[in-house]
Order: sequence, then structure tokens, then C-alpha cells
Amino acid sequence: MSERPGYFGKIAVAARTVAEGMAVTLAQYFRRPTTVQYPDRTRVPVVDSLPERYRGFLEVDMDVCTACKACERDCPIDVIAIDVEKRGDGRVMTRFDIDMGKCMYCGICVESCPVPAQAPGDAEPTKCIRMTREFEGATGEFSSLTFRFVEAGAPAPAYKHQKGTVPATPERGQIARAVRQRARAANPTAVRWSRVHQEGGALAELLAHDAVRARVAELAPGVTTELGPGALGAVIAGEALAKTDCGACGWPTCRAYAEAIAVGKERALHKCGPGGAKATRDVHLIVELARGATPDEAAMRAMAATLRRHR
Amino acid sequence: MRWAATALLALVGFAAALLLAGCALAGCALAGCAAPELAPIRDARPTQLQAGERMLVEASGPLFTVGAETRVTFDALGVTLPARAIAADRVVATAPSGAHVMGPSTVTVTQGEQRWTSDARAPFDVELCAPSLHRLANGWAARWPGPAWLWWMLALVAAAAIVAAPLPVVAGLIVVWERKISGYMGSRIGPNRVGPNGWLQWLADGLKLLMKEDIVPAEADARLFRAAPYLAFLGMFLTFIVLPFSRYAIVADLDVGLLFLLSVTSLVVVSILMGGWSSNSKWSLLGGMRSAAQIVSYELPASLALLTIATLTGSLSTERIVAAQGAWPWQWNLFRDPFTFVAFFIWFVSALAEGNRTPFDLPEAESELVAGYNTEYSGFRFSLFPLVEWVNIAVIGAVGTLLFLGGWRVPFVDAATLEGHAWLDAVGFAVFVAKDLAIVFVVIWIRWTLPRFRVDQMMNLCWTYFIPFAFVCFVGELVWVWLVPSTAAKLAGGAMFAIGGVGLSAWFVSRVRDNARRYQDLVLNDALGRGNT
Amino acid sequence: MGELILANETTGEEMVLNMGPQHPSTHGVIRFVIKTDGEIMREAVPDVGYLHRAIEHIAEKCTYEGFMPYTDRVDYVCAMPANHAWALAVEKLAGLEVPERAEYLRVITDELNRISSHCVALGAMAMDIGAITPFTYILREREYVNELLEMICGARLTYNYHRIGGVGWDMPAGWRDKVLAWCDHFAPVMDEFDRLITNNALFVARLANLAVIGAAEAIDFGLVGPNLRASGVDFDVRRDVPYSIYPKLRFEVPVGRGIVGTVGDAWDRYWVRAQEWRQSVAMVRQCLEQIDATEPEFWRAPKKLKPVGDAMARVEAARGDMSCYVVGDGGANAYRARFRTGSFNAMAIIREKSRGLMVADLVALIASLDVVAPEIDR
Amino acid sequence: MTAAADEVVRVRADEWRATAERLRAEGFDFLQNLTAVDWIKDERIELVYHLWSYARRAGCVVKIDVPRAQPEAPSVASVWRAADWYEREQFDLLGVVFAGHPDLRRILMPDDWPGHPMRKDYVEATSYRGMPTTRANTLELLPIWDKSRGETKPDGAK
Repeated sequence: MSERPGYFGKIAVAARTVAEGMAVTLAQYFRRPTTVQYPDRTRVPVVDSLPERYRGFLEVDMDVCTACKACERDCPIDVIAIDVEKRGDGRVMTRFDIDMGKCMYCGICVESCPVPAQAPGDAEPTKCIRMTREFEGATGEFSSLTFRFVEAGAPAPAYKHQKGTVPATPERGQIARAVRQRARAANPTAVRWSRVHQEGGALAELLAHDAVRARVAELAPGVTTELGPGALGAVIAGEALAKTDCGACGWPTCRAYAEAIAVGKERALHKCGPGGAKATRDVHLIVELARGATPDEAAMRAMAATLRRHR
Repeated sequence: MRWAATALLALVGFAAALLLAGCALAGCALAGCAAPELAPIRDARPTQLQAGERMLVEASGPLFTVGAETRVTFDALGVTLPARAIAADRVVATAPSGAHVMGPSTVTVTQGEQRWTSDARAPFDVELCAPSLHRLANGWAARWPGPAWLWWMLALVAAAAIVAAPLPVVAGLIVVWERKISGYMGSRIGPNRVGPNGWLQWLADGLKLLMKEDIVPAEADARLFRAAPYLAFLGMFLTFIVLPFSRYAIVADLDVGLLFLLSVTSLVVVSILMGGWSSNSKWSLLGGMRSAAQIVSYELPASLALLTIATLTGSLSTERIVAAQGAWPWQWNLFRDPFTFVAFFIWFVSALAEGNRTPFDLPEAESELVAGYNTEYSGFRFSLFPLVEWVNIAVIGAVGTLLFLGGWRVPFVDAATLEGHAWLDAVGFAVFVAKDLAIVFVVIWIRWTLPRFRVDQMMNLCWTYFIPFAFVCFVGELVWVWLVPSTAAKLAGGAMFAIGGVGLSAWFVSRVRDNARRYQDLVLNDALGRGNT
Repeated sequence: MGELILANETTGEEMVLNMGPQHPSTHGVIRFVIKTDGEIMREAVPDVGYLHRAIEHIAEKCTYEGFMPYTDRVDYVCAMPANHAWALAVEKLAGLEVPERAEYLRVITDELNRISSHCVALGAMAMDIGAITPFTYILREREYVNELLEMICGARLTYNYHRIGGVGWDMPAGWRDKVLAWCDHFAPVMDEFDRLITNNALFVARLANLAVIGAAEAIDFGLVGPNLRASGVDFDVRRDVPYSIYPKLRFEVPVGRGIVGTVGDAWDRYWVRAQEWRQSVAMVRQCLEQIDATEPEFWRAPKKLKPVGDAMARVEAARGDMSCYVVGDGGANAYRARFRTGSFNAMAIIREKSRGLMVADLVALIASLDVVAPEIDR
Repeated sequence: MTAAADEVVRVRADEWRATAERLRAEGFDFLQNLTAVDWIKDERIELVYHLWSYARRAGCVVKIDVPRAQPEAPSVASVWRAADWYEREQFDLLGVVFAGHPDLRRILMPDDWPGHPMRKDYVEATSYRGMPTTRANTLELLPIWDKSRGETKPDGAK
């Protein structure tokens, strides 16, 4: 093709190359397509088809974990949080959380873990903390991607590792699946969500009319229209907010948030994270009562606002 | 499950509507058939007569004796014209002097002492459409009260309904077929979840678009914006009037069929420009401008190629073009002579350009203009544009079949046997649809193989390559029809079929087999199973 | 960019088009302010920085080993050479020795990743010109490469496979035969791709003589890799500034010859990549034959890394000379790290080259330069 | 393993333009890299230019020290076109002003971004134009939620 085709040459070249291209696509038309119909029409579940070194969710076998915090130290983005306490003679882990939502699945923690382990069905030995082939972790709330390997009430004792021995561990993936299930069930928003939909859930119970009426009766005497902003702020902070000064609402302390509401600087009354639905409802009740609304009116408005915010 | 329920409901509703329309029409048709016998004088044209002009009067049967002295009188105007019976059922009257205007009056022909008059309530100032529809309307007009034109209108609307009803379904099926072909050509599967093996995907898409919100941009030119899609749909729907799907399945056999076809498709240009301009977005404007330039400039080679066929057949009527071709491939216009062979490719590529199909899909080029003129459309209004585009592919297939591939002609069946056995018409229809779908497959196949032209290359291709070749074909055809005797023409047809048809396709099949042989399939991880497991 | 648009206030015929940052063919989050007169562009001013994650700033916060996963994110389409660059720079800074088997594994994974990166480049270029099917073919082939790399290091895109002083894992059992089987499978696919799109008349018409970049101009603007070689400059870091075990491999460096247009046009940039992945397949085969002769050690992990001084390491990535300049002040973290990438300079030349082109050509130009947003903004 | 260590040339800021043109004439036609290193302890910013000559297949490193308080260096965009964007990037990230640069604007950060991010003493603002640039770290929030949910334990586990 070195010499440039003339007027008719161009037509011949165009015809031939177009025909060549169409021959290729027609040949492809009769070949087997390469699409794998994940997730429902695969011969085996996808997790089993992945290679052994696949870097999916992390899992920690708490029986062989020596609480040496090597993984927490070496993780480039600090997604591992371990709390160790002294209990009697040994050391005990009360908390071992890994934020899988923030983790970048690089595997550096596995390399820095000193404790080797041999899982059944694996060709190569792995470590106490290791990556599994689990990867399906879609959830509605970011915080439910934090895997908590230590149960709330059952701290795990630190394991004493003898040099040179390779302790056995369960098959890779079991612990990860269990922990993921627990994470989905126990995270704050999942609780809120399931509550709203379960009969007699906390939110539903909070918004049940009589509970609201009882709460209004408690608050009403303390809240009158003559209350100054300072006093009103004190009532809000005292009665409604979670008093944890956690800063989730964007204000340094609960008292500051309450003052801002009372003065009118802060419009949003639902920002108390720890307090959740209960705080939102109570703040609305106090503000409505302070504005001189009748108990019933205040109750209705508070319920409406809470439902809207915490649906 | 909720979603599947709504889809099922819609499907049942649609089927019921179709069934209802069918029964209603069948009822009318039955009622219509028992019409009284026709008036002796069936038709008299033209209706406005100037001095010296001649008028043709047709009878519904062989009534006149040729050569006898005949006179034609307009009863309402009281005017009598000398006439001559040129055939048993035809009389030609000439207007001697002064302008005679014929209003809605009856016509009587007198020969010797015999007199025949036309039926007052059947105005025949226009040749409406297919004879069957014509008779149907007459029947209604005869049996029920009300002005005749009302029943004509009803008959037309009924015909339009019959033609329009399947359009969305046809477009939908072609869309699904395209997505499946593009899938297999791209080593994918294509839709296979909605309905049997994915063939109800079009219904799901249609429903989805119906349910989607229909947004009109704030500063858009609202009236133009809303009107654009319907104009495009109208333009595309009108082309179905002249398409002869089979011997009887043609809405109206216009004498100017091809001309009508070309002029109607330009409505689509207007609608695309309206859509592009009124969306008030620079990208849409660019898309609209490109498509206007493209369709207008490719109108020229397309019409010249059609003219080549018209000169070969000697008539613009689609019916006669199909009738002029034989059923066997070497009798098709495509292989009739070298000029029509080249004209086919010119017409085909120009039709691709007019349908905004790759390699000419510049107006809605995904990588440059995002979606060109229909970027701002959404919901039902958006669904009309793709519907028009995919119906256009079917129309390209249909026009290609009727002009070049011998339309509904079935081998071993000529016009006479067709009169006798009406069911053969269905075979003709099937043959027509098969050839149509073959061309549609090629159109889709091209889209998933070739890249896109740049605007100036597209224009350059049209004006420096296509138009000169189209003129050469047109003039060549004139000379061919004039000089080449019919026997030599048949021989040329056979030769063309041998070289062009068999030779080219044999080479192409060898290239495809070569590609298939070289590719070695590889499977690294077959645990999951590929393709349609 | 605000005042830039005001400066381009339209007077009469011209209009300002805003292409990006979310646009199907800008290959990532990049934005162009285009001053056009109808289809012809006066100028296309690039506006970058939408994908700036301050990777160089993070390097100062992480330890040398901890920063390795971030180098994957410098160019996520071709992450292995970025790993390689960081490993080489720190080894040069700290004066570490790397076992030969590790160098072979590094080159094998580099070349495999270069092929999958060129798959994306060539496929996306064909799709930007309008042909959609080649893109699906090439992604099918890239899927095989991803599976191979997934077997050896566990990830498909952000590998984090190289380590300072070696590589993370040795080859799993049976991997060598699978790669050889893939090489046999891939050879006819490359020819098929040429028949489908490379020599296609429309494709050639769209790319021949488009945005011709001369050799001097390419050097002056700092173009590297395939973009530079397409302009006729015969320079490849793997051969001319040899590192790792490239001296042991025999491979040619394809240089633009202007087969369909002039030297340095968009088609040449495409053609150079279409030849380069053939060389890469040949190199993978040679490495797999030579690797058996090396002893099984694949990683000599350094104890405490607290180097002092500065070092520059140059690696030939898919988009050219990706070099990493690292400065150590004796601390566990790098004092300063600087990644020089090919796309950064390629983007700089677009403003110069876009004058007088049509809007469709700008899309073809961006695709031919194979510009990727993460590399520009880092 | 790599080529012999390239010879390092230390140049004073004001004579850099002349040296650049001389180096260019000698054959260093490729400005490979420009890095600005912020030595905060001895109050200087070090500009490191890596040059490369395709003809001689050799490299050269030029280092220039500019005062940290008011970093000012002559622009070489006129000598190598690649310098145009390099200098804009170093201006954007470390605030080094290049005199004579055709269009010295920020290239990566938004135009009105406060401060120069790669400086050692840079403190990142928590929000930009009202948009928060930091996200609550779930690992820190979880203990708080545990405490506050103390009394409404999930699934009744007290």
C-alpha cells in the first residue's frame, strides 16, 4: 500500500477493506460468546471459580491472633483498629475492626503478619489475617462494611505462637461470610431500617401516639413561651440530645448545638447522630412547645419531622 | 415480580386491542362485500376539462360496441360531448370548444338507443387506493346513510390503522434483532432475559420509556420541541402507503410511487432539524446541522439510482416495477445489467446515509455529540426517534427488495395462477419479508463493523464519488434500454448474476471461513461456563 | 477556568463548547473548552485536575513499602510499570540488590500489562472513531490478561505485585503453560484486529495526516513512548536506558514510517502500538523460556529502610517514559516523590495541535495520544 | 543497573536562563522532569531539572536553590515547551513563581484554592466553598455508636 491509490484505486481499497472487516465480524457471529451470566446462570458460584490468590475480603482467625498489631501498624491507610486490654495474667482483645469499605485490598497486612496458618484446601500456606475469595459486599450503609471480628460481649484472648509451628485454621471464607452477615445485621442504620419495618420497632414505638403524648407531658411543664434562648438551649441539651459531645452534628458540643437551635442559627434539628430518631423527635417537641403550639399540634409536627428524617 | 406483572398486562392489552381492531374491520369488510352490483359506468377521469382535452370514461363491464356512434352527456350540466368507444369498456370523449368544468354530476353514455348512467353517490373524482378498498368504501357508501366522502375517509383511516398498528412492533422486533446480532458479533449474547430468549425486550423498553418523565428543557423552543418527533413518525409512516408487500397487500398503487417515496422521507430531515435546533443545546444543534447536510446531499444519488430503475421499467409505480421483474435471481433488476448493479450499491449506501446509520451516524455520534439531536429528549417523546430510525431500516429493506430483488415474485408462479389461488399471495408476502430481512441484516451488520465518517469526508464522498457514478448509471441505463435488444439483455442478466452474484459471494464465504479457521478459542477458567449456558 | 471563558466571549460566529469533564470520549475526567466556528475548532483548551488525588503528597505520609499500592493508582490502566518505577527508584536510593528471578517476573508482568493497556488504547481509539465491535473483541482479550495477572497476584487492575527488593509472589503452579497458551491464542487475534480495523479504509481516512507531530516538536513538548516513536524518534527506555533484565531480551522498537499518511500522524501512533504489543508477546515468551535457569529466590526484603539522598528511575510504561524521582532524608517515609508520566505532556500538546481541526478530529487526537486522566493529575 | 549517575550541575537562579540555552545548544533537547523539593529545615526550595539528550544518549541533572520565603526562578518555557506545564504544576503545588512564564496559573488545584499543598507546612482546610473535604472515619464513630446504643442492643442482646 506504499503508493497512494488514485480515484479508482481508493474505491477498490475501500471495497476490499470493508469486505475484509465484514468477513471478520461474520466469522465472530458464529463463535461462542464469552459472556458469563453472573450472578444467576453460572455453573458454579463465582466465589469458587476465583484463583486461590484472589484478594477479596479480609478475615482474621481470632484463635491464632497474637494481638501484636503488626497489621494495624503496616496498613498504609489505617483501616484496622485493635484494642488490647490486660485481663489477669494474659492480654485480651476487646475490639478488632477492619473497615472493608476504606480498605484498598493491597495485602500488605497479610505480609506483615508474623503468624503462619494452613487452611484446608489451599495449596499455599497463608497467615492469621488473610484475604478470602469473598467479594460480594454491596450494602445500603457505608458503616456496615466495617467487619468486627470480636463479638461485643466476648473479648478474644491473645494466642501464644510457638516459633516454627503452623496452626490449622478453618477454610478461608467461612469467618468472612459470618462476620459480613453480622456486620450487616448490627450496623446502626440497618438497625434503624429494620426497626422501622419490624412490628413494634424502636422507631415505630417512638412514634406511637401514646408514647409521644407521654413524652409531651414530661416536657410540657419545663417548656414555656417565656423561656429565653439560654434556658431553652439548656432544656434541649438536657432533655433531648445524646450528651456525647461527639461532634457528629458539626457543633463542638451538645450544648453548643442546643444553643444554636434555641437562637435559631441552626435550622436542621435532626443532626444528632448518636441520639438518632429519639433526639430528633424530642428536639422538635421542645421547639414546637416553646413556640406556643398545643401539645397535640407539637406531637403531630414532631412525628412528621422524625418520620421524614429517619424513614 | 411486580414488574413482570405490568409487562404481562400490557402485552395482553395490546393483543386485545389488535384483536378488537381486526374483528371490527373483518365485520365491516363482510358487511361491505355484500354490496349491490356496481353501476354500469364506473369511472370518468379527468374531472376538470379544458378545451380540446379528452376524458376517459370506464364502464364496469364490456358494454359498448367499438366503432358505434356514441355521445357522453353530463346530466347536471346538460352538456353533451361527441365520443368514441375505443374498447368494450372504455369511451373517450373530447371537449370541442370552451372550458367545460365537471362538477359532482352523473355521466351517461348513449350508443344508438342504449343508455348507461353512473351511480350518483359514488364520486369518482379521485383514484383512491387499492381496488379492494375502493369497492369496500363504495359498498359502505351504498348501504348506509351519510355523504360518500365520510365513508371514504373511514376506509382510509381503517387502512392507515392496519398499516400503523404493527409499526412499533416491527421497529421493536428489529431493535431486539439488532441487539442480538450486535451481541453475537461482539462475542456477547444480547438480550435474553425478557420474554422467550429476549424477544420481548422491545415491550419492556417501550413500557420503560412510557413511564419515564418527559422533560422539555427550560429555554427550549417548546412547540417545535414537542412537534419534532411526530413529524418524523408521520414522514416514516407515509412511506408504507406505496410499499407492495404482496400482489394485493398494497395500500395505494400510486402512479408516482417512487417520487412519493423520496419526497416523504425528507420530512424526517425537517423533524431532525427541528429537534436539534429547539433543544437549545449546542451539541444538539451540531447534530441537527450535520444530519440536514447529510440527508439532503444523499437525496441526490439515491433518487438518481431510483431513476435508473424507473427508466428500466418505464414507470414510477412500485406495482409495475415489481411486475417487470422475474422471480429467479437472474431476472431481478439487480443483475439485469451492470448499471443497475452499480445503482444498487449507490442506492444502498445513500439509503444508509438517509437513515443516519453507520458509517453515516454523524448526527447522533456517541463519541462526539453524546447523542446528537436527541440528547435532550426523554420519555415517550424520545422513543419516537429510535422507532423512526428502526422502521427506516425496514423501509430501506422493503424499497431495496421491491426495486432490485424482485419484490414478492415467487418462482413458478405468474400473474395468472396468482389470480386463481389467493393463498399464493401469502407466499409472495413471505418472500418479500425474507428478502427485506436479508437487507436489514446487512444494514445491522455494517453498523457493527465500520467506523464513522467525518462530516467533510461524508460530503466529499457524496459529491465526488456517488453523484458522478449515479449520473453514469442513469445515462448508461438510458443507452442500455435503447440499444440492447431483449435477448442480449437476458444474456447480460445471466452473466451479471454469474460474475456479480455467485463470484463475489463465493470469494466472501472463503474469507469468512479463513477467519473462522485461524481463530483458536482459549479457555482459562471455564468453571463459570460461557455464553448461553 | 472562569475568566478563561469570559476571555473567549463569543463575538458573532464563534461559539464556546464545553466538552467534559463528563464526556464519553475524554478518557477520564478531563474537560476541554472548545472555541468552534460550526465544526472547525479555533482552539481546544484542556482543563485538568479533576482527578488530582495528591499521590505525591501521600508518598510523604506513607512508608516506602506502604506507598506501593498507591503507585497502582498513578495509571490504573497500566499499573505494573508504575510499581516497577517505584521499586527501582527506592532500590537505587537504598542501593539494594534484586534477585534475577524477581526481575524476570517483573518484566513478564510489565509486558502483559502493557499488552492489556494497549488493548484499551487501541479499542478505545476504534470506538471513538465509531467502530464499536473492535472494542468488545479487545476487551475479551484483555479479560484473559486480567485473569492471568489475577492468578499470579490476586488483583485484576491495582496489582501491588512488585515489592522493594523483589516481587510479592512467585509464579503459581501451571501459570507458565497458561501464559504460553494465551500467547499462541493472541497471535491470530492481533492479525484479525488488523484486518478488522487497522487497514480499514474509513479508519485510515479518519486518521491519516491528522495532527501530524514532527520529531523536533515531539521532543520539545516532551512526548514519550509510542507518541514519540510515531514521530520518528527511535528511542525506547527499555533498550536505550536499560534496566532490569531487558538487555537479555531481543526485541525491535517499532518507529513511525508514515505508511498511510505522513510520519507522526494519528494513524502512525495507532500503528506503533499495534506493532509494540507483538514485541511484548515475543518478550513474554523469551522470559518464560529463560526464567527456569534462575534460582527460586524471588524477594530479598530489606530490613529497615531509612535511605538518604535522591534517585531517579526511568521505566518504559505503556504511555512512555514513566520515571520516579525520590528524595530520602533518612526517615521511614520518602521526603519527596515525583512521578513524571507520559500523558501529562501529551495533554499539553493538544492545545497546540487542536487549532483548525474539527470536533470529531479532537476526539480522534485524544484517542491517538492515549491520554488517561489519572496519569495527568496523579 | 542503570546508566552511570548523571553529572549534577548546581546553578544560581539568576544565571539559569543562560545555562539552559547553553545546555540546549549542547544537545540536551529533552526536559525530562522538573521537581521542586521543599527543604523546610534550611529554608530553601530546591528545583531539580532532569535533562536528556537523545543524540548523545546521556542525561544531566541541574539543581537550583531558591529561598523558601519568596521562591522565584526564571522560566525556561521559551527554551523547552515541556517546561510550560511543568512549571505551572510546581507553581500550583509549591508556590514557586517562574518569571517570564507565558501563562502561570494553577493547573491541578482549583483556581482559588488556599495555599500550596506540597509544602511541608501546609495544613489542609476541612472544607472548600462549604463542601466538606473530610469524611467521618467509621472506625472512630463506631465506639461512640456502641456507647450510645448501649441500652437498645441489637436483637435484644443486653
